Formats: sequence, C-alpha cells, structure tokens
Amino acid sequence: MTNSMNNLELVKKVVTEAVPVLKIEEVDKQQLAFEIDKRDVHHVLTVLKTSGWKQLSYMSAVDWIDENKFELVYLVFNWEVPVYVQVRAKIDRVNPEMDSILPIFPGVKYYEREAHEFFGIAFPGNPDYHKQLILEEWDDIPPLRKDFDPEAYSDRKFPKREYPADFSVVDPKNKSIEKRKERKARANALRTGGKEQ
Amino acid sequence: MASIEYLILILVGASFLAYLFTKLNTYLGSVFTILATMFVFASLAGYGFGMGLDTTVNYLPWFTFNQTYLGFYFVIIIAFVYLMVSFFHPYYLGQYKYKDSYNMLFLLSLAGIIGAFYTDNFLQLFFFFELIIWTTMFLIPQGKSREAAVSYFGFSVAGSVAMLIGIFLIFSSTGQLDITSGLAAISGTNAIIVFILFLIAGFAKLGAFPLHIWLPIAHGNAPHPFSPVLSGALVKLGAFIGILALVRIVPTANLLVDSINLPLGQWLVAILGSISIVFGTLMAIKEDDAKKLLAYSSMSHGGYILVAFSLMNSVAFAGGFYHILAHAIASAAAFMAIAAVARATGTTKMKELGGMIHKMPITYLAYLVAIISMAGIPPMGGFISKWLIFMAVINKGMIFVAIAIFFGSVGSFLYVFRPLAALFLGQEFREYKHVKEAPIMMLIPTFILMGLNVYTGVFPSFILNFINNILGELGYAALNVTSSSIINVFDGQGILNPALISLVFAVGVFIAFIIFILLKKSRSVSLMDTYTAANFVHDEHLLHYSVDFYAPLERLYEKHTNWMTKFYESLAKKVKEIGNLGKYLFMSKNIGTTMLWIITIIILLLWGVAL
Amino acid sequence: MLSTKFTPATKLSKAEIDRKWWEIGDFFRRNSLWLLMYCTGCCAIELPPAMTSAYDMERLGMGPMATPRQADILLVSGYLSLKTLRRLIYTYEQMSEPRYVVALGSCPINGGIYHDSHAVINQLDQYIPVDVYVAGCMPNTEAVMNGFVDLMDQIKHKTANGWKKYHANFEWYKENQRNSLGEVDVHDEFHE
Amino acid sequence: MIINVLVGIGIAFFAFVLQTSVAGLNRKIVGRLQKRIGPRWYQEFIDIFKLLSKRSVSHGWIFDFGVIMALGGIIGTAMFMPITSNIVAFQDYDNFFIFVYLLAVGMLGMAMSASGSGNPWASIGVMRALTTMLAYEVPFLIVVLTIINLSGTSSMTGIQIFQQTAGNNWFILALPLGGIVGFIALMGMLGKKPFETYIAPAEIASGPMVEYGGKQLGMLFILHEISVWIEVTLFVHLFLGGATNIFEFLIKYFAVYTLANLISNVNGRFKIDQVVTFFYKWPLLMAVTQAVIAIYFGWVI
Repeated sequence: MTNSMNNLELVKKVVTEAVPVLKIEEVDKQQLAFEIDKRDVHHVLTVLKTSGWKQLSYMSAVDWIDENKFELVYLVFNWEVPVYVQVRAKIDRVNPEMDSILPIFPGVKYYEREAHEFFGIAFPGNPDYHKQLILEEWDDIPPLRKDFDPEAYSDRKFPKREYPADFSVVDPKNKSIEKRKERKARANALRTGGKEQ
Repeated sequence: MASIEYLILILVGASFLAYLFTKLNTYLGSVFTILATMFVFASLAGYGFGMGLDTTVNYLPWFTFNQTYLGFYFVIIIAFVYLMVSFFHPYYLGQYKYKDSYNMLFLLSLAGIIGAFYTDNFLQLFFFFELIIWTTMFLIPQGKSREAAVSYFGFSVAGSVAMLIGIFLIFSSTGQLDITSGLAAISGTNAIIVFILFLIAGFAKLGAFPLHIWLPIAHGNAPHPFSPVLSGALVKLGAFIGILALVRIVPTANLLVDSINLPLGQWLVAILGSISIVFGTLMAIKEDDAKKLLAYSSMSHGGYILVAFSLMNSVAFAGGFYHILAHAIASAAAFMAIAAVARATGTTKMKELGGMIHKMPITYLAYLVAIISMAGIPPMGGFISKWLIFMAVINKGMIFVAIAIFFGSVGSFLYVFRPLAALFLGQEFREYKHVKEAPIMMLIPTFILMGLNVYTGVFPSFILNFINNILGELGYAALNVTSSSIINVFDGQGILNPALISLVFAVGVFIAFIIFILLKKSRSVSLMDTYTAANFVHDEHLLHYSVDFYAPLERLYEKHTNWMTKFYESLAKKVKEIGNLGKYLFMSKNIGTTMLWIITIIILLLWGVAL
Repeated sequence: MLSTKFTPATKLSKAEIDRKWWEIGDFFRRNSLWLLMYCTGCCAIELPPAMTSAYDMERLGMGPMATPRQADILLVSGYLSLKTLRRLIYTYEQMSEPRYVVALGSCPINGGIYHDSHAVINQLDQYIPVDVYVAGCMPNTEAVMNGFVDLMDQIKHKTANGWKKYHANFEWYKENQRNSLGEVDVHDEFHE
Repeated sequence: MIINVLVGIGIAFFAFVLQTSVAGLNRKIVGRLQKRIGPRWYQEFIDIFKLLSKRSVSHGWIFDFGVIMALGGIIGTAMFMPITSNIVAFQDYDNFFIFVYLLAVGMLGMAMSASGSGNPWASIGVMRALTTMLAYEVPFLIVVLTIINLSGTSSMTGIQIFQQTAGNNWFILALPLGGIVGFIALMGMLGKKPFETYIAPAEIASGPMVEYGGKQLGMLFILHEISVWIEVTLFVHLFLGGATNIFEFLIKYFAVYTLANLISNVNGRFKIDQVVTFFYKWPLLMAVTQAVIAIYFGWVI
C-alpha cells in the first residue's frame, strides 16, 4: 500500500523529470499544483497521461488582471493513484491564445469552448472552439473577465422595475421601530439615572 | 360463350402483342396490358360465377379443363389483383430495363394462373405451375436485386419438385391423373407421403414456416407494382395446394389427436401454421423496410390460412376462404400504397420517409383501410375472417394454436402501424416538399380496393354464400348466413352482424363529430411546433421517431431470429460445395476423365431404364 | 297582475350569449387549474408541501401536468436566466388559451438577489404577462396557496387577462424580448 | 332498430357519467389514503368540461380526424355492451370479440392522431401502448377462450346468464387461476401501475397525449372514461357473473375499479420490456394451465 505522501512524491518525480517546473503547490493531501511554462503543457500532459492520469477532470482559466495574464488550469486524475494534478500555465491577456490539447484529451473540446466563451481565449487546433456553447447570442466582452461589469450590463440590457421616489417598504402605521427606540432610551435613562440621554 | 381455352390463347396472344406494343411505346403497351387483363377479368366475372365457362378443347391437344367453385374462387381473386396492378404499369415500366418483356411475362403468368385453376389433371397443373414460376421469376429481378429471383426460384422449384414426386406417387399407386379422384383414391402410407409432399409444395408457395426465407427477399426486392401480385395473388397458389392436401386427401383414422379430435397431420400443420404466424409477426415487427414488413405479414397471414384449413370444419374453412379474399385485397392495397410512395420518393425504407400524409392523403387513406383490414378490426373484411377462425379454434379448444393466433392478431396492430407512423405520419421532411399525390390512373385501383375492403367487412353475405358453394363442393356443411348478413356459427356460440357493427360505428363517429364541431375551433400550428421539453429543435429528422420503433420489444427476441436464415445459408453453402465437386469432377482439364464420368452416368441411367 | 302565460326571455344579443358561455367556462376553468411547473429556481422547493398532504393542492382541483398543451397555469418558480427565459417564452406560446402565469419569489419581480447578474433578467412581466406574483425569498407555502386562490378570484372577476394582454401588446412584448435576448429561438449545432 | 340505437347511445352516456363519477370518487379515496382531503367527487367532470371549453391547437387534419375516429369507435363499442343481463341495446349481437377489436379502433385512432402530431414522445407512447397491448391481450384471450368454450356462447349476455344459471358458478370461482389472470390483464388494459408505462408523465411527458390540449384532450378524456368502463364491465360480466339488476352492477363495478385503483396506488412502474416478460411468464402460464385443466380434464370447481 502506498500512502498519500508517497503518491505526492511520485507525482512530483514524474512532473519534475519531464519539464522545468516554476512552482509547486500542495493544495491538499490529494492535490498537487504545478506551475509551468505555456510551451511545456502538452509535454507534461502527455507524460501524465502515459503514467496513469488518464482522466481530464476539468479545464478552465483564471483572470489575473493585475499581472495582465490569464492562467489556464488543467486538472487531471488518476484512477489507480488517488491524486489530482493541476497543471497551470500563464498566457498573455492580450490576444490570448493556447494550442488545443484536443489530441491528448479529446474531452477537452467543450472545456475549451467554454473557456473561449467566458474569457475569449483562442484555441487553435480545436476546430469548434469559437462556436457558442452556454451563452446564447452573447453580445459583449466575455463575461468572466475581471474588466467586465455585470451590473452595468444588467442595467443596460434588462429593464428594471421603476419604483416611485416615495416608495417605501416600511408601513407608516407600523410604529414598532420607534417604540423599540423609546424603550431602549427609557431603559438607558433608568440605568444611568437620567444623566446620559 | 367464353371458353377457358380461348381465354388462355387470347392471353398468350396478347402477351406477344404487348411485347411488340411496349417495344414501340411503353405507355401504349401498358394500356394494352390493362385492356387485356380487363377483358379476361370481365369474361371471368361475367361467365364464371354461374360456372358458365365453356370447357371444350379445340386447339390445345392433351389439355382438359374443368371448372369448380374452388378454382373459380381463386382465379377471380387473382385475376382481380392482376387487373388492379396493371393500372400501375404505365407509371413504373419506364424504370425497368426490360420493359417490353415485363408486360409479356405479366400476361403469360396470368394465362398460367387461369390454366392452373381450371384444370383437373395433375400434369397440367404442374405444367401451369411451372409456367407461372418461370414467368414470374423473370419479373422479380427487374426490381432491386437478382438474388431475390434466385431464392424465389429455388424455393418454388423445391416445391414443384415435391409436387411432381407426389403426382408420380399418386399415379403409380392409383393410376389416376385426375386431381379429385386421384387424391380421394390414395390411401395408406402413400397418402401420408403425398400429404407431406403436397404440403411442402404448398408451404413453399405460401411462404409458411419453415420455407419462408424467400418471401421477404422476393417481396422486398421485386418491382414495386409486382409486389402486390406476389403477396395478394401468387402466394395464394400455395394455399390452393395446401387445400388440395388438407381437404381432399382422406385422413387416416388411426392417427388422431384425441383431445381435440383432429388428425395428427392436420394438427401438425396447424402447429406449423401457428409458428408461421408468430414468426412472421415477430419478424415484421423488427423489419425496417416497409415492403419486407408487409412480406412478413403475408407470411403471418399465410399461417392463418393454414390453421384455418387444418381445422376440418366448415366454419374454419369459411374463415380460411374469406381470409384468402380479405388478405388478397388488403395486402394488394397496402403494397400498392407503398408502391405509390416509393414512386414519389424512390425509397421504401421507413427511416428515410415521413409525413407523406400531407402530400398523398388518398394513398394514406388506402393504406389505412388496408391495415385496418389486415389487423382484423371491425368495419373491414379481415375482422370477419379472423372472427370465424377464432370461433373455430375456440370451439376446438386448441390452446397453443390459440396463443399463436391471438398473438398474431394483436401483433399485427404493432407491425401495420409502423409504416403508417413512419411513412405517412410524423414530421414532413423537406426533401419531399415537391412530392405530389399519385396520378389519377393509380388512384382508380386504390379507390376500388378501398371500397372492396369496406364492402367485404360490411356486407359479407354475398361472398359467404359463394363460399358455401365451395364448402358444398368439398363435402362440408354450409355456413349459417341469413339474408341480412348475420353469421351464426356453432348453433349460437357466436353470432355476428357486420352491418350492425358498421352502423353503430358510424353512429359513434357521428356523435364524436358533433361534439368536435360544436366546440371552439382550434388554432392551427406547424408540425415543428411540438412539445420538446422547451428545447428548440429545427431539424425535422430529429423529431421523427421511426428507427427501431419497437426497440424494447425487439431486444427481447432479437438474438433468436436468425437461426433459420443461418440454416438456409449453410444449406446453400453445402449445395454450392457439391456443385463445385461436380464441376471439379466433370470439367477437369483432362478430357478423358470427363468422358469417363459421362459414359458411366449414361450407363447407369440406361441400366435404371432397363430395370 | 302577472300573466301566467309563458313569456320567452328577451332575446339576448350574441355578445351577451358569449359572455354567459364565458362565465360558465370560467367556473370550470377556475375549479380545475392544471399547472405546468417551470422549476427554474429555488422556490420550486415550496411545491412538494403544496401538493402533498400538508396543503393538498388537489382539493382545489389543481394538479401538475406534463406538457404545456395540457396546462392552464405556467408556474415560474424563481429566477430566470437568459437561457431559461427563451424556453419559458417558447413554452408560454405553446400553451392553450386561456392561459395564466403565476410567478413565485422576488426574482421575477425585480431580480431579487440576482439583480446585478449578467445572466439573470430582472423583471418577468416585461417579457410575458404575469397574472399573480407571490413575493418572498422564498414565499412560504401558505403564500403560494394564497396566490392560487387569488388567481381563482381574478378568473371569477374576469381580471386574469394576461393572455389577452399578450395578444393585444404582442409587438411590445416581442420587442422587449428581442432587446434582452437577441433572438428567442436559437439555431446552433445542438438544436439542428 | 332506431330504438336500439338510442338505447345504445343511452348506455354510452351512462358509461361516461358512471365512470367519471367513480373515477372522481376514487380520487377522493386515494386522497384520503394519502392523508389528504382530496378533490370533490365531481372534479373529473369539471376537468373534462374545462378542457372542452379551452382553445386548443391542431397539427393538421389527421390530428383531429384520429380523435374523432377514436371517440367514435369507443362510443360504438360502449353501445354494444350490456349493463346487466337484461339491459342491452343489441340482443344477441354483443359478441365478445367486438369489444376487443372495436376497442382497437379507438386505440388505432388515438395512435394515428398522436403520431400525426409529429411529436416523438407521442410515438414512443404509442409504441409502448401497443407493446403493452401485445403483452396483456394474449393471456386474457386465452382465459376468455376457456370461458367461451365452457359456456358455449361468446355473447356477453349469454356468458352472464350462463353464470347466473343455478348450478353454475361465477367464473372467478370456477376458474380461479383464470380470474387472477383476468384481473392482472385488466390492470394492464386500464393502464394502471405497474403497467402504466405508456402514460409515464414524468418520463415521456404523458406519452400519446403529449400534444393534446383543449377540446381534443377533453374528447380523449371522455374516450378514456368510456373505455375504462368497457374494460371493467368486461371483467364484471366475464368473471363476476354479470348482474341481474343495475344496483348489483354498480356495486360490482365500483368494487372492481376501486380494487384496481388501490393496487395501482401502492405500486411503482415497470419498464416496457418488463411488462412484456411479466405477462408472458406467469399470467400466460396460469392461463394455459387453467385452460388445460378446464377444457381437457374438465375440472371446473
């Protein structure tokens, strides 16, 4: 039996032998994250796939607007060794582009379409990446970019209910708030002997 | 006074004329074919009902003719189907390679049929049978496949060889070649062998289990206007031979199945008929080609006919005879409707078709009426025949046969509904937007068949009275049919009044119509505007459910359907191997070996003759 | 003195006869309201108690139905994203008339807690007419039942006219739909 | 003849009113079982009249024609059915097979109309309905074969009178196995759970009825009520000795329908292939055993 520590070591060994790793992060006992260069992604994913990480669980992107970068995250899983491996790679935020990993993991087809839709990343190599998937008839910048303002979009696109200026949810006949204030003041007056009002 | 001999000679002459005319012009030849068929049918209908045809022979030596009610019943049905189908010829012949010979062979096979049913001599029967088989064999490959003709011919020849051996046996044991007296005179073991041989011939023509393999292949691949003839008319030849064997041969008394009081042979035929019904039904449910589906349904209906004629009482016989008529009309109508669709769209595959009702409503109605009759639902002819067979089976208490006939009857709803739903109903495909209703000449037979389907179901007394004549001829008691078409079987065990059923049905529909018309008018929407769990579907193919229609049911038996086909395939392989062996022995390069074999065989043959 | 002779009632005009028939129809309609439950949001959780023995919707003659063709009420339970709104409009147009819409929760009223989302619309009655709103996040089951009773009252007093409004202001509704949604029915590879 | 037809129409109307009321009562009973108040007993009437008052959609002429043909066929079938052994519209012509096959006109009409709507759910529902029919009809007809063979008549009145004659038992007692098969087949005919596969509202959106609304659906409800009446009445007449007067009929009818409904309400739903294998296993075996015992050995209790 191998324990989880050995598993993590195994993964580290596999990945570091394959490509130069910029940063390693232990997310938890069963998850390891490797930050690598964009060009090494295909290689490391191939290595991982041949050493047992056969399932691509998820692929998405993170918008680091301060660094002006997108970070792509590939999450792969092994059914023999219970460790998730995250492979992270940063790409430019301006004209973002990343070669598709479709030949390695065919299941990435829809994740890449989703990432294109929500972040605007292009995936040459995936013939369908530009097709719409979730957002139907979207007409603005991709919505999960940090510079997108959902509230402005909502105000612009969806009519809001107009409430009159004197609209109030408070019932004018309901005096319970005033009464509570009064009660509090009276109690306070009693406690302090009327000195502090 | 029309003479049978003249009719046959006229048809033979007309066939050569049709050949010439068709060579000149397809349309002219086809119209001539229609006229010739019409003339023959008219003379048969005009003189035949009263047995008024002349049987004298002037020009054809060695031929003798005789008319019976039994033969006439078959010949009029088959000639009628031929007439109906001939209306289709002008519109289809253009597609076929040998159109001139098509018309010629069509008329020649009709001549063969008239001869076969009007003869009283075994050798002539055999001759005419061969004429029918050989002529039709060249008609079938003009359709989709040549193999269809091969398998049709193979099974037909197997049947006719069996019949020929049977005829020889009868002649050698009784010295008679007359059909009636020959079959009546034969007895003992010879009777059993002849019974089996004739039934093999009958089964092969009828396409009943286990000799059914050719049926879907030939029906499915035959030219579209010829499939109605195959199914509506030619398989009935098998029923005729079956009747000869089952009814005419005096059953041997010591082989009775006690509990149901039926001769063993007849009982076995009933069981085989039941297997045909079940097998045909299951295969039809599974089939994806509309014509093959109807072919399997013909097999299932052939099973009903076999069951009916093996029950040895007049109710069952009447049911069987009525079923022959009802099925001929219904099946011809259904095949012709499919043919009309195939002409318009070029396919009979159910998955490629849909929504034809919006383009071909009359064809749709014809098909609807036909399948109502096939499924045995009241206002149509099929109900009466099935009802008679049911009552006979119930009266006999044959439980296992009953399972089969009930299964086949309910199963027929399943399979006849499939082409209805897949071809005619459902989404209208944009490929077929240009399709139009069949031309008027093709609608004439459609209307006639529709009318006859209803007529046989509402007023059966005329036909049943004629069937009573046949029953009398065969030596059975007549069916109790009163003038107002009330059928009473087994002294009141079942009483049926078809006209009343139709009336009540009409009243019901009238009431429903009144309710419908009184209420608020509905808003008309397009076919694509359907409930799709609120999903947008713009492709009509995705909204048309016709492939693997009965998938959950098919899954239950799909593993067990192929063993019969496999058996015949391996048999065909063996035959091929033997043929190759012969080829190897005879056609070797060494001419001396070949000569040696030939001489040996000639000596052997001469020795056999000398013996 | 009143005449004993039978006098036929004064001849009603066609409009009056229609009105009488309509009132009779209203009696049947309000006593047999069938729901099409469009369970998009969290308010759908209030429906099981409303249907089962706690509140027993069936005693009012109400019950769930499988398809829009059979249903009388389109029950919108909760927030509507753009994607679901498209389907909701499509479903609403498939229903047989007279048809009513009941919206549960605060999201269909003003967007509720999703008022600033790029994917959730704010106000349902801009797109299809709503007969009864049941406010609350989420409304409790008594409120839901009360909403249905309100709808029955409205039908009785002939004020449940949302479906007529939709016909009358069809262009206005369509324009709102187009402004927010682009096209209502989407053509793409999943729908071909 | 006109009198007879009018009596027949009366019977069809009676069938509609009776079954609609009984169905409403049964909804109430089921409600009480589930600790609910349940709807009013006339709720079914309200539902039907509401549907008839709505404005529906139509998918072309076959969509309407099929409904008319179906309802017409069912009304026609009901007109033949005797209520008791004395009340029958067409004396002597109430042959058993009319009910089985004229009922099929209704099924065919509905199937045609449903498929004509162009909705695939409807076609799936039709497929399931026909498959279920293939399953339950065969065992049922084998039992009926036994009954007709024993009683020597296939007239529904005749079978009732045969059972009512002194010395003859009700067939449910005389043929106990057959009676059980008959009841299971009745559950299938009524489309009650566990054989409810072809309606399956949560699965295939109420199957054949998916595209109906308004008057077409209302007419189908009428059709459904009348066909339920025919099926339950068939069971009463075949197995429970029919009825000599109308009260006896009402009691037997109510008992049979309520029992079927109660059994239905404590069951789940079969898959469609399970329905077929179920019916061709035990009920068919029981039916054949019963037929062999009764016909060949003559052992009838």
